[in-house]
Amino acid sequence: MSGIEEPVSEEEVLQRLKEALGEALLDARIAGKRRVFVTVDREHYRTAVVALKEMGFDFLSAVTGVDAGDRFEVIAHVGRRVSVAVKALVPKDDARIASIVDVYPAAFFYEREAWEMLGIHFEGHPKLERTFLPESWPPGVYPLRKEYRQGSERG
Amino acid sequence: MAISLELLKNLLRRRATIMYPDERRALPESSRGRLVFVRDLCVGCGLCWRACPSAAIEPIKDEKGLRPVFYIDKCTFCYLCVEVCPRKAIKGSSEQASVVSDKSELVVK
Amino acid sequence: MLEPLLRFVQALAYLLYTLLLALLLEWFDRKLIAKFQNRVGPHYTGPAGILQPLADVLKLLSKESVVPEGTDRLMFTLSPLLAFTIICTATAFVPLLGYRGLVSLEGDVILVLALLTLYLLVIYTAGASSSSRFSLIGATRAALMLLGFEIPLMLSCLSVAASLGSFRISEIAAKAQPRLLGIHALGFLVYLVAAQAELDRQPFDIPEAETEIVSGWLVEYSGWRLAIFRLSKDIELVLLTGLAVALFIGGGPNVPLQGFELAIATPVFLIKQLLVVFILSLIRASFGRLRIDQFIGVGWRALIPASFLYLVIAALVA
Amino acid sequence: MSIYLPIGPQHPVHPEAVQLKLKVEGEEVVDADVDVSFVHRGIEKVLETKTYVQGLFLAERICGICNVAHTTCYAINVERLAGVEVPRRALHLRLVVEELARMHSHMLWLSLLAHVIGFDSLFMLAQRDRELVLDLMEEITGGRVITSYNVIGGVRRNVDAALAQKIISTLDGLRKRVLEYKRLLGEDAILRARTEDVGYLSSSKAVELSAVGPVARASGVPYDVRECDPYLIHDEVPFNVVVYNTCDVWGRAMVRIDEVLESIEMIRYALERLPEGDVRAKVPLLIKPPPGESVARVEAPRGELIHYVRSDGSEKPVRYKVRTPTLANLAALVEMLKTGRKDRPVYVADVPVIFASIDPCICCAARVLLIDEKRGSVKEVGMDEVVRGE
Repeated sequence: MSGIEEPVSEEEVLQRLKEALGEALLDARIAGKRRVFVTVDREHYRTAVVALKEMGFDFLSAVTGVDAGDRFEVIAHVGRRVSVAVKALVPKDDARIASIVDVYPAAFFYEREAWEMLGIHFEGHPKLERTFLPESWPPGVYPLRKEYRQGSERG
Repeated sequence: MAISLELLKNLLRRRATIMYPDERRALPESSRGRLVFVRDLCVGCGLCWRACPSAAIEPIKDEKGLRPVFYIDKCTFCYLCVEVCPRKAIKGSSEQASVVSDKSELVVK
Repeated sequence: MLEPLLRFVQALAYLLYTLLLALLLEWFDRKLIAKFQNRVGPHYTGPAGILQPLADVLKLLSKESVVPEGTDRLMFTLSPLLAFTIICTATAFVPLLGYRGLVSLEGDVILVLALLTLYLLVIYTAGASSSSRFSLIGATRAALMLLGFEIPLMLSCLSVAASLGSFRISEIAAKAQPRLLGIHALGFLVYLVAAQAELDRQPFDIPEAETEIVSGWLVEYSGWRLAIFRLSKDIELVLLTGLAVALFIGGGPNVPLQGFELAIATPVFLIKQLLVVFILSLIRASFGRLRIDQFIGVGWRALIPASFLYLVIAALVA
Repeated sequence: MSIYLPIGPQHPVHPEAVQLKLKVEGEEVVDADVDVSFVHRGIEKVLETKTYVQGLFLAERICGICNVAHTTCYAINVERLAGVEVPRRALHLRLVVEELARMHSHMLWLSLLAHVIGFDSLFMLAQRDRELVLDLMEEITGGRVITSYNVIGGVRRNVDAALAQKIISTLDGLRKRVLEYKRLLGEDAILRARTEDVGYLSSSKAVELSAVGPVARASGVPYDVRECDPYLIHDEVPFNVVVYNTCDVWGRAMVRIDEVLESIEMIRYALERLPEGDVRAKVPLLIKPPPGESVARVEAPRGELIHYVRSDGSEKPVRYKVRTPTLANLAALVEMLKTGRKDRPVYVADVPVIFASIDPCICCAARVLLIDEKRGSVKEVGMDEVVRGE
């Protein structure tokens, strides 16, 4: 293992993602140095992540779940030099998305966290169990959802 | 055994421990400690208690009008209030001792 | 009629002296290690904190001694008492006063070594009888440790005894002299390392290993039971350093003292003991902890061959 | 016969509440899992209720030891969102404080490693020397550990020439001590015996599990955010990415010691070339960045730290995501606990050493949780209410 063999130019990453995904790429932009944001629908989330892996990205930084009001978003942050954020849109009434644990084993804990905090179900995850919240936490209550209010929220 | 020589040398060195409370380290002036409040400068604008991230400042009314009260036990010494105060009525100090036997001593009025 | 009474008073006085010595050596060890590490160490109770070990024992005695559920109550209570008795009995043979101990027998070196092994057996029962996983692992480790250091400990003691031509500790102490240390250096070294292991001190504090198994076989003990174990360990330090002095460096000065034994021989012996504690403390402060498999490895690859080599040397010079 | 050996949530090896669930046969570990559910503090949720300026001080408290990394990351994110230009002098000073924080974190780690293997003298001496760094931190920032130094738009306090000189000369003295520890790591037989071949993580596994920080670099993966994604002035300051190929705990110790030495040089370089000018850009108290999102990455002492922020144009973020380096290394930790190197099993005595080697920091987010048994409802209560006993 010597050096990091990843694409280093944002344009190249964007170009190759466009080739791999074509029409499925809903939005793609370069946001500053070494930052690429792409948006796909949930069916193509896995495809995009696999495309990145095949491009030479072997590092997964994090998986973020976002409650964006009318929908959930799952964001996979991939890459060492160029940080590519692959954003997938997930409808609220059917919060399911394909797991990427088999592509990036590092997603194991990150997806568990997103599931616990937002209730997004990752299909194909080997062990979607409690990790962060206490055992006494009521099932089906997802603290990072917007409808979950805190007791002492100040104005 | 690689460390033994160093250990034997330590027999001749002065202890590194500071025997608090008999001995006290001289704190640098820059150290962030207990807040000092100057009532006469305060105009009761309310910036400090709105800025405080840990809700350690509460407004009360005294004979001159609105003014803040500081609860040092909740204070995280971020000094945001010192920064926002337009009249410089809130000052820092390097006084550290927040160990008291009476909790009311932790209220800066 | 008076004779047994006198002997009883003597034994009591000797026990008291042993206990005082135990507390003193613990304080010396703690203070020294603190100095090595640029710290202060005990300083609050008494001048320079000399009463701290006593304060610790008294504190423990005043606390509740919890017996956890699922424990073999009898063995749990008996173990500290047995350990204390065994270690005090063994100490009676060591000439802590410089010119004599409490009792002396032909072959008491062997008896003391046997008692030391028995002591470790009690530690095993202490750990195994408490219902914690950590104490069980600690007890197993204590028993395994025996494989590594028992043979060197015995061989080094018996070789020096044989080369000086006596198996009575007080006689060996009278014959042994610091100038003979040149010949017995290897034996002394082996003895010190084995003693360090017997005492569960770094690098051999494997059965207690605070950061691994909390405190090993001791983990469930509290209150007076723990106090007695702590005292036993301190007396063990007195015993092993005393034995080191008696066997390798010699007891009191080799001059006729005529009635001033207690005033001269005893302090001289004490100073020699403190010197040995100094070496043991330096070793303790200089190392981390070995793993049990590594210790057994060291024991069989280095310690045991060295002790056999020493046996040969001792036989040649005898 | 195998027994179940729970290490934690209360155990001397680590003050934080975490449980290692081990299955043990004799002295050998045959299976392992980790449970971190004891200390979730919900900081991400609370950050959604704080303004951007207030949130900085909460982000600082995600982790005490790497608070500088968290504030740097937070400030960079908000600055990018709001389009704030940070003065160059502030960037230099941020780098200085960040490297000081790295130094004291690594020295703390070294002392903890020593403590774990029962080497108390090294523990005490490393702690003693770490005080030098903390004293410097106090003089520069006003706080020994929690610095509150970075703010949005720059840093809070200036460093004058006299202080800069003092920092450099103190660090020169410290350098000698650190070199002494490096010698010790190389020469001390027991230190090596306890750390070599322990906690084996092969390069391929380190890549596969996306390990970060010294754990990755000791397995031969040259990943350092400072080099890959320069976020302050790292592209101007010369430094080496320290990489070892031993894949064990010893390598991780060496990586950290060498990084302390690198940090000293980086601080010297930055202080000697301190540009003139302001240290803080003017930023309003209530920042309302335009809608958007930003990802910031920082090399915290423990490894890559990543913050993600989403703004909707209001004064509070919609989502603030924090992924701490410990979480990234958790998968690697389980792997290290389960599998040893080739025919060498993992012993119980290795577990604390392996655990300590990732420099774990289990803290995540701060809310006190109260459950009302009678009504069966869950109510979260802020710290302020608990303090006052409401």
